[in-house]
Amino acid sequence: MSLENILKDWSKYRRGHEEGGHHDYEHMWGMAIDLDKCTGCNACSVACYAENNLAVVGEEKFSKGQAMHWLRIERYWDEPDLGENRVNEYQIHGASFLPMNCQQCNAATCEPVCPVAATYHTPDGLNAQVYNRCIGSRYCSNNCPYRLRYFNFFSYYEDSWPEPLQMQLNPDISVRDKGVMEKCTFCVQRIRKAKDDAAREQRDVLDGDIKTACQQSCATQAIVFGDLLDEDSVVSKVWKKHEVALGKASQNKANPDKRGYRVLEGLNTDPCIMFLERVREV
Amino acid sequence: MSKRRVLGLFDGFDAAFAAINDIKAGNVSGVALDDVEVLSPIEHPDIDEVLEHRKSHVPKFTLLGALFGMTFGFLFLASAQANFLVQPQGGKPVIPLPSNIVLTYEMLILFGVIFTLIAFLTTARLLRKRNPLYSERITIDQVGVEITLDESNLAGLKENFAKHGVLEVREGTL
Amino acid sequence: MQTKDINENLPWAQINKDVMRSMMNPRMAYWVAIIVCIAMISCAVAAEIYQYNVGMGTANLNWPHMWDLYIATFIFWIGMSHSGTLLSAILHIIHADWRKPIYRFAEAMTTFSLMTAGLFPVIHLGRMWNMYWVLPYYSDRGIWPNFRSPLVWDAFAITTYLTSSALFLFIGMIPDLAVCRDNTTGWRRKLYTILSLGWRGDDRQWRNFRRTYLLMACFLIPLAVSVHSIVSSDFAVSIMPGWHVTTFPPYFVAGALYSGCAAIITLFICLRYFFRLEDYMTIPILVKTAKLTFAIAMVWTYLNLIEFASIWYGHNAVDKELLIAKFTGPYSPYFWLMLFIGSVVPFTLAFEKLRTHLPTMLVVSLVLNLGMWLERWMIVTPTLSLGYHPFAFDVMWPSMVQWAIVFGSFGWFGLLFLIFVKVFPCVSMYEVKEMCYHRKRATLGIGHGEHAGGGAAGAVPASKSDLERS
Amino acid sequence: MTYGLIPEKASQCNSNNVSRFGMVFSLLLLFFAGSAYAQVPNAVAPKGDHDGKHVEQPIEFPHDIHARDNKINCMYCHTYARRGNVAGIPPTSKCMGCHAVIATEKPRIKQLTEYWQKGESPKWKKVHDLPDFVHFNHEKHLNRFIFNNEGMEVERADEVCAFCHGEIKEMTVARKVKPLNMGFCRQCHEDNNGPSDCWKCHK
Repeated sequence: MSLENILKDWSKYRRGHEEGGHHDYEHMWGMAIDLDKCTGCNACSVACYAENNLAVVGEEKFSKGQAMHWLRIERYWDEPDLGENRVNEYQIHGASFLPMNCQQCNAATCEPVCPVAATYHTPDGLNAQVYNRCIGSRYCSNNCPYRLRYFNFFSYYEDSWPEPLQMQLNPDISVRDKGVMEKCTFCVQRIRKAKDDAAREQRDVLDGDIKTACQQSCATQAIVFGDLLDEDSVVSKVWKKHEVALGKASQNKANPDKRGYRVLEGLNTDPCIMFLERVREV
Repeated sequence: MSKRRVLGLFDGFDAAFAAINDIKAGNVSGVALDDVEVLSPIEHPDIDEVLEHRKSHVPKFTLLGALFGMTFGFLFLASAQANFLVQPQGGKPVIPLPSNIVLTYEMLILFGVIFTLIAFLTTARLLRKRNPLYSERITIDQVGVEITLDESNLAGLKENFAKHGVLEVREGTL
Repeated sequence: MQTKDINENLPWAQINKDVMRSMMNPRMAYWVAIIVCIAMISCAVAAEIYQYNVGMGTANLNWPHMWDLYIATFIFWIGMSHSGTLLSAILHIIHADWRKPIYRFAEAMTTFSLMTAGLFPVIHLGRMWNMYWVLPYYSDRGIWPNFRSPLVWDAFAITTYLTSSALFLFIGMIPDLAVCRDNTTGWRRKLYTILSLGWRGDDRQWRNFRRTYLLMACFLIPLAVSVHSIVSSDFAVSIMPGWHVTTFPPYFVAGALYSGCAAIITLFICLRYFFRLEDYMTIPILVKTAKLTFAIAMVWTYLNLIEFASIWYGHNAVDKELLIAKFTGPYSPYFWLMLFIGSVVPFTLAFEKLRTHLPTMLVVSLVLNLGMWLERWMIVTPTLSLGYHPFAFDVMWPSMVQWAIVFGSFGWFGLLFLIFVKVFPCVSMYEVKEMCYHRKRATLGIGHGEHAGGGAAGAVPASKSDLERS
Repeated sequence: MTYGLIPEKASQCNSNNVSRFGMVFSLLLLFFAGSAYAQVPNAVAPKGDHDGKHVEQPIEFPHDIHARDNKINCMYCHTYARRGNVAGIPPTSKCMGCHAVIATEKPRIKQLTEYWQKGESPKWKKVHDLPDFVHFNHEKHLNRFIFNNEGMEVERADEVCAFCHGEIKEMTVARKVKPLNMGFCRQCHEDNNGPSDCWKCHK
């Protein structure tokens, strides 16, 4: 049976993602994050904690670097060149913020190194992490150039959700125990629910049906989420407007209106999150 | 006519080889070279010369094992990948050749080694009861010549052994 | 001073006696060593139990330092395992007969350091109770390991290597086990009777034995090279700067041989001293090993230099930054120490005076091993602390839990080795006999100086009857 | 109706036309009723058995009386099954809807009425308990095997339920008789072309 499979589908099994991959994608969930709109308020991060049963590790472990914030707001301080005679007395431009959650790369470097295939690519174009298959070798995290995978270094269940806080846990997503890798899932439980609803009503998933927790809580609506395969979705319009496309590793930087870029594109990981550069006052 | 088995212990290879060369020359009636076995504490490079190139069949098994390991290894990996549908990973094909080559190579060696071991155990006739004609001196420094022959030729053989300075002769039935 | 590798006139019965003596009647020091090893293991076991119950965080791992000493020490032990079998096989194939007195314990070292190394990937797993998921076995869940992952390659490679090197060690030992069988009583006799598989030394057995041994050696050379290349691909296959390095496979193999040779010297000196095997583990053999170590040290130095050079001229900003950080960053003292030990200390091996002085050699070999351990640490950790994404730059130091487990692994290796030397002959008796025999023939001008596997040797009739024995 | 033992077409035949052989055959099949599987069109039943322990419930609910004798559809009480992840336990009010008037004198009903009057619900214990990392969706499975399945009548829902829950209508208190492990699920998914994506069930 297996040999039959191999012979029959050999060419299909030999196709990489450049040639469309092994399966035809039903969806390709993608995001566009407008850094110009981002105020660094961390609401998205908090929403992510609440939605995805993220453990709160406490101050000590956080400062040790053992936190698990699927979506983290990275702060970078601009130090503009003010010319020779002007002293940078205060930071005119302030901080820049970069919300980083799993980039859902199409050629994800984390996937092929997992020894037990606990992480793989779904037909939705998502980079899946199967917690109950994970044995905690942590290779995926080491091989993620964005360092966006987090490991459960301890069992947090009792500390993080003491009675009766466990009632606030989201039943649609597992609570992870120690020794398991985890990461942003693009709120897969919401995607599944939207698809189930659509199936019940016998229609396709419409753009806007799915709102990720971070998107929902973003006060400035900096985050747009949707299906990149759907030409009419908001997210693919933004991608198109800024001339960012999957499989394309560099952008035309000459035009200041085209602000789109993907983080570390040169590594050819082909991420599904596009950022819009901050507009700077000069 | 009953068959007898005789073990002559010699003080070194030269004496033993001389005795065998005598047998080879036909000086001992009723004993052919095929009946001769040499027991020694080390492997002497000339044993094969003296005993006229008896063959070892181990390499054939090794080749077989290596070929089996290679084909089995690749087909095993590829069929597991073709049946396990969580394989789309990192944009790589479902059956990726580079990584399969690595494991196929390991399987080639593993099965080569295992087949070699099995071949060794069978062709060297290990894992059986040792025949009682055995001297512990052989694992120290003496060389034994073991011969299977008809009882009637016993006297001639002993004479030959004595001529080449045999230290001890042990007899046993087959 | 002794100039010959071995005294050719050593009576064969004496060889048996000397080696058997080393196996019998353990002295007080032996039991003390055993207890020390067990104490070291208990440290590791206690640390492991604590880590198992509380979580990997106790090892002071963090984001982004997901791997640390465990993987570094894993590579160290894998590397250590390389010299024994690989050198033994290579030297066997090229008929370098000076390997004969020292290869047995070197191969045992291979097997035991592999058994130690194999523990570390298991220890470092977050959920080690599921470690068997890495193995390809049929289950009704229809899931297989991911054959793309270098960690699965590791599992395959280590299994293959452990099987093959243990078999190589065992097969090479069969004639010696027969010697032990014939010279012991009680439980030892029973054990050796089983293990010697009915060996009686007839020509059929020897013929097939030689072929088997040679074929195994032929398999083991590419296997050993592939195993450490595969271990290096844990890093080289990844995308991270400092890991994604083309020269890693040869670099790892060189490093492996380097640390393995140093370990052979350490064990050589210990065994020679404690078991009074001066007749077998002679100074000329030590000098040969030292020369080999020196040569490999220079290969290692060269590979280091071209790695630095290619990164520097390759001008990849991230790689370059990491290289600079290795030399100047928080881990730089260890990096410099590693370079000093790995490239400067081996020059002691170039001096005849020093390399024949046993205490110096012991210290040097231990220091070299420390250097090689540092090398592995410097491969794993600096990359994790830097990488591509600036936000994730971090410095982290291992906790006592990690140190305890690393420390305990030496006890585990020591215990296995100590048991081995008292249960199995640590010098190959039959091969030392062969060595004496052939060297003597060479001295007397008959046949080959070395074992030639039944070549044209037979053309020369063996005429001197006192050849085999003195 | 002889549940699940006679192939779909035979069960639709006029009973006069059923041959003697057919009767003997179905009797034989009835004899092996324990091991017989439900006949759901366009579906392959999963294989495997499990010997689950008896679970002590606050009230020994007789599934056999309700589902077998009175032929009440499973989904009448487990009403969330068709529109949600979990099948659900009916509220006490649903029980009382009938038992306010039916069989009121029986001891178990009296017990139930007591709960009802106190305004409490019996603390039912979960029998078919999956690990927390498995997210089984009843709705999807019912859609596939009952509602979107040609030739399948809703009255025969119990045959579909029996795939995973066994012959509940032969039991009083439900007992776990199927392994409900991953091999059980996966085999059925493979036979019926269910999704093979891990993230369908594990997330």
